[in-house]
Amino acid sequence: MKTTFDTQTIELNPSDDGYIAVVNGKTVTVQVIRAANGRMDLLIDGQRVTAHVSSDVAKRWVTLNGQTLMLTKTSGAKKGVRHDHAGGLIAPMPGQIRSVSVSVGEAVKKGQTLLTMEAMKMEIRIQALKDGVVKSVSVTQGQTVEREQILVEVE
Amino acid sequence: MKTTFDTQTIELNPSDDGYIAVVNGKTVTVQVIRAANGRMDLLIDGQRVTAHVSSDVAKRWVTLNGQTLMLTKTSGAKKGVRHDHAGGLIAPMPGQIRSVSVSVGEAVKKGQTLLTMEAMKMEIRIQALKDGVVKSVSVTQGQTVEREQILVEVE
Amino acid sequence: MFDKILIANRGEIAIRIMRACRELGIKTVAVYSEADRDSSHVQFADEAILLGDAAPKESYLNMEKIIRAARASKADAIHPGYGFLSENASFAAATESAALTFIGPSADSIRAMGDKAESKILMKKAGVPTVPGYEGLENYGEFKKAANDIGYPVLVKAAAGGGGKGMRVVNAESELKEAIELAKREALNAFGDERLLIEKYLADAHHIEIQVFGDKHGNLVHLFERECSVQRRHQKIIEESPSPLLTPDLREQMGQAAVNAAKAVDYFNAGTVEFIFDPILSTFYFLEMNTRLQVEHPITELVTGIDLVHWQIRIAAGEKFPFTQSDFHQHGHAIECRIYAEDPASGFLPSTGKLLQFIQPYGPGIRVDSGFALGSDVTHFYDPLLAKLIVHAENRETAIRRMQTALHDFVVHGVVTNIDFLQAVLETDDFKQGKVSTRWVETKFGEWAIPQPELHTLIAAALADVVFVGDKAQPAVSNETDPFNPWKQTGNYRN
Amino acid sequence: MFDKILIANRGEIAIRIMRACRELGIKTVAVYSEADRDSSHVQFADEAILLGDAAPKESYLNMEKIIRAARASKADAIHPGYGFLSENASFAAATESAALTFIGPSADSIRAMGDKAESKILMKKAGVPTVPGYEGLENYGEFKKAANDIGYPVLVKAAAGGGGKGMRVVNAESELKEAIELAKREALNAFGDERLLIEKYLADAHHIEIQVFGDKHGNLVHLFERECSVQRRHQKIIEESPSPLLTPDLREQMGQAAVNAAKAVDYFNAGTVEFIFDPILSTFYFLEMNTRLQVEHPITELVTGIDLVHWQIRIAAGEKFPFTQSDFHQHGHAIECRIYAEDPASGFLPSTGKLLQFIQPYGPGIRVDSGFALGSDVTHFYDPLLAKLIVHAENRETAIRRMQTALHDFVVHGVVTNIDFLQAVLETDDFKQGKVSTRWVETKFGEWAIPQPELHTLIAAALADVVFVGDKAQPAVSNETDPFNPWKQTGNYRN
Repeated sequence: MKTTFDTQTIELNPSDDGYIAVVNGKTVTVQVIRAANGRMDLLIDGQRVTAHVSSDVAKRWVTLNGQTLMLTKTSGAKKGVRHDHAGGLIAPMPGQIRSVSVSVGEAVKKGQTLLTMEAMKMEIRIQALKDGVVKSVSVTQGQTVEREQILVEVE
Repeated sequence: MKTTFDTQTIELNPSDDGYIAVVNGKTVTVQVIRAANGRMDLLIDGQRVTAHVSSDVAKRWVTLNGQTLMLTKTSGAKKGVRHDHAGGLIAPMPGQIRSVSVSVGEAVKKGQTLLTMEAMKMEIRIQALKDGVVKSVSVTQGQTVEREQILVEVE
Repeated sequence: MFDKILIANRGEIAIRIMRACRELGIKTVAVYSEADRDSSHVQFADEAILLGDAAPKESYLNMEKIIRAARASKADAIHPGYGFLSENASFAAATESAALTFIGPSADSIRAMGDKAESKILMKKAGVPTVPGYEGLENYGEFKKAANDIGYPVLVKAAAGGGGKGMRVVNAESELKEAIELAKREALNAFGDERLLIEKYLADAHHIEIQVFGDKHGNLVHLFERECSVQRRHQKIIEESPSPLLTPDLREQMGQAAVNAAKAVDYFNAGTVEFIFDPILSTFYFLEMNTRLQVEHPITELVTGIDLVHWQIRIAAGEKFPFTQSDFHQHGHAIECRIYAEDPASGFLPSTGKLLQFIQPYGPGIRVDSGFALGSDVTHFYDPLLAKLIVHAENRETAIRRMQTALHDFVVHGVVTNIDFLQAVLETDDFKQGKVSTRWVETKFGEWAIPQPELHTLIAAALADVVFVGDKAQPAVSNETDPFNPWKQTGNYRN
Repeated sequence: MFDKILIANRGEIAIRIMRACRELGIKTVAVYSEADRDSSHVQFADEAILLGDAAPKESYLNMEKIIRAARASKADAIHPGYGFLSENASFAAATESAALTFIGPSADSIRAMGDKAESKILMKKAGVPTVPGYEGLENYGEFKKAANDIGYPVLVKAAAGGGGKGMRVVNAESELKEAIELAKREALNAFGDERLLIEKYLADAHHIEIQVFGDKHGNLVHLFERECSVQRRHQKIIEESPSPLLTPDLREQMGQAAVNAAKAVDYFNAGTVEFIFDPILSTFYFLEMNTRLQVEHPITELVTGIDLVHWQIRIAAGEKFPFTQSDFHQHGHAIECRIYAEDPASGFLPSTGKLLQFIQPYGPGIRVDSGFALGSDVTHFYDPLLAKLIVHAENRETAIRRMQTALHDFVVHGVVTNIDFLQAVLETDDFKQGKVSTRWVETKFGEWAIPQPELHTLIAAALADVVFVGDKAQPAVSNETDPFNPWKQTGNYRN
């Protein structure tokens, strides 16, 4: 079976005592010594390594040799989160809307602050990416928003 | 349902938001805040406490407020381990037989060392509990023994 | 001594204070918001009282509710921790009015140091060096003249300020007018007070602070410095003690200046005098005084060998501080790294989620002050500090190596952290040579990206799709040989 | 400096040494027996080599296999840890013959200190106080005269001895003859050498030892004392530094005596000179020298601020020890508790099993040197030391409190431990006053039993039968109201 990470593809084929991994034409033997409690002890080309693995609905986390990767599921992602936000400005993280400076129909300039939100003691400014007209404002002051929730649309 | 610990009996009855425990005629309310990963957070008479719990085939372990209890299952214990060792001297722990000083038919005195075993860098002497005659010797020097395995019988 | 203390805070500092209470035989009361029902600090306390909604003003910033909780639980004293109400003079006063002890300085000391303009005037009087500049200017003409006197670049900042709000760097006279107007407006919005200071802007300065400690009987000492120049968004991420920059002479001068500063406001309990340090001229200027326990207090504890929180409590209970200045020496070298739930590759944007793995490093010379555990929720309501990783070793070089191995062993899943970024900072020659100024992170790491994953990590990631790893991890087990794979790396650590 | 070190040991000490190697940028090779395939030290190392069967002579005591493993893995040096081959002069010599560095003293130093009779003669020559007594006696008449000279009670012990073997206390002349014969026979069996010493028996003595440290260039210092009088079965369970008994004068005298002892055998690397201390007369006598790293070395590290294992490695690589005696001072107070898998209520009988919970305490001033983790097997083949819990605080009182809270937080399921017993010791007035002699545990705790369980604990135990606690714990879930319950307490912690 194949797994693709950005530009790299890992092919894993079962073998007698584990797996043969093919990466960029290179062949590597992989043995699973044990896997339990979110931890895998592996022998990769004879070298013993430990990986910590966990996952939730949308993401998987892997740590090995001090480096942590966060992998995002490309299919089966959480419903209700829109990724196709052309013209729509989304919340970069969960937080609370502190102020809304524009209303529907208003002309805005590229870089103009449309609204501010607050999260974890930080103020985040949501600015227009281009000149245009506000098509919709989906939030009000004081409202709590989720990550990637659409806040404002500019056309 | 009732649980008996030595001399004390705990009666647990389900209630609206948890349990009512009856201990020595005293009534105590118990709420389970959460229980996961071998850990229970409880409200006992309004006081928040944390218990760590685990178990294997024959034992259960409970830690609360720095105190650990080991509870032993009275039924369904591991097969092959004899508990009725009248006259038989059993290994107090797993280890290796270092020396056997007696043979079948030999008369022994109370307190006489019958054999020695070694475990965790410690020498353990198995001594006669009474005057008598050796009925059986079940082990030889160098042999590895399990906990509660019968070593010698004296009649 | 107190029987019971309410800790008006959350996260690692609440737990750290509760640990000290336990060691002193004092019962603890936690307070919490709806968002923190299952938080570690609630579990750690002897009692816990719900304050209200997640929003700080309904919970951790609500003086009335907190004092009510203290009285309801029959606590004798309140420890405010850092942040929240810790530097609120009214809260200190209200606590004392409710016949409770405020574990910190007097309300008067807090008030005197809270106003940047007033405190600067006080400091000048006390002979503490301050950044060349002016307070109390009324109109643009006065500001223009002041700026010319000082020489550009200058900094205009709110007199009532804090946290970088109402602050503007001005590089030339042409920018001055607009900067003043913007700063005034921000200051008015943030603090209800539009007064501004103007002073020399020191671009490549270091941030060095001195810990002071005093009792209610007039004894006051300093506990040496902390070098806190590694900052992002004006917030410290790595601190160390001793500073690699200071000579014994300078240390003594700064220590004495800090003691003078604290004495000028009749200070007692723990406090920190922050200085701007110019490494070229070896000069230092008073910046502000933090009238509370500092996030980075553990490095001072390790280097001096005393427990600051123990002594905060004992001093507050009226004990005499039994040490004098000559009892203190710096032993070895300590470094603290702040482990934040944030994404350094996306402008340090905070990250939220449930902790799916949380494995803390341990071993000789390693201390972790942590506020989270496996299964904890990291919410957007509060500061994204997950833990403080602190090491102590006999010298700076060994301390750095120890920190590197400890960071290597720290596993956090469920939120993005700055662990990789901290490693990158520790590996630079600039850091190793102690040359990091407060603007260094911004300059050096403007376009930082997570290093490419190693081959072994990629293989483990692919394997995790076919091997059941059990318990904590529940990957969608797929044994089919379907070439389509639902997992795709969209960038390490990239949301 | 070395590139790669093989650690010829297991458990906590192997991991502690590997941590030091990592911090020095040195690769590590673990060796292990069949019983240790999944042990923590194997997982921690960069490489691991199987030695053979579980029995120590097939694995950790097998010189040939270990040296072969070191050569096969291209290691430069071997660290022996403590126990096993650490005080085996032949192993040190064989290591060096194989062109590997032995991280420890020279084979000659080990040999000279290995023989109790010879080393005692050496010490007398070097002016180190020794227990009044005689060596080299040939017949009963000579022993009888010697015993009368010394005065009863006397101790006869094997010249080649160690670990309490071939040792007898003699209270009166009537017991002497039999005691000599028994001791000779035991000595011959255990060491192949029946030579005996006779010396004054000090009943209520303290065990105080001095850490020494030297390089290969003739520099040698002492690093103060460790008080190790809390013992069961002649094995230490609690150690502390400084000793509550020593005055600065005595400390200096004992330190100097230890340095003289070490110099007499041209000592380098880490070593410990053990003394018997008579608290009534304030006199001390050389007992023996341990020519290796000691189990309880961490308390010295915390009090002096240097990392002994780092320096063992650096010294072995030929570096000069950069410190002199005047560089060292004692800072604060450190205590170590040894967490053993053993049942104090059953004569400290070791306990074996799989660890079902293993939650280590952490926090300011707490260090855990551990060799086990959740899921580890504790087998009967090796020492039952699970972990060393070490605390550091500014004074003894605070250190004791800190240890008590840390022990409270240490959760171990799957084997019986001595945690409750350690708590009981810490709570005694004798311990608090520092009055514990080496026979104190035996006298005070002869019939010790675990305290009765608290009500809350019993309720939790009953609840665990009906509540699914998930993951680690898999109780037989029984929702039926059957009054028969399969769980019965047969005694807390009783097998």
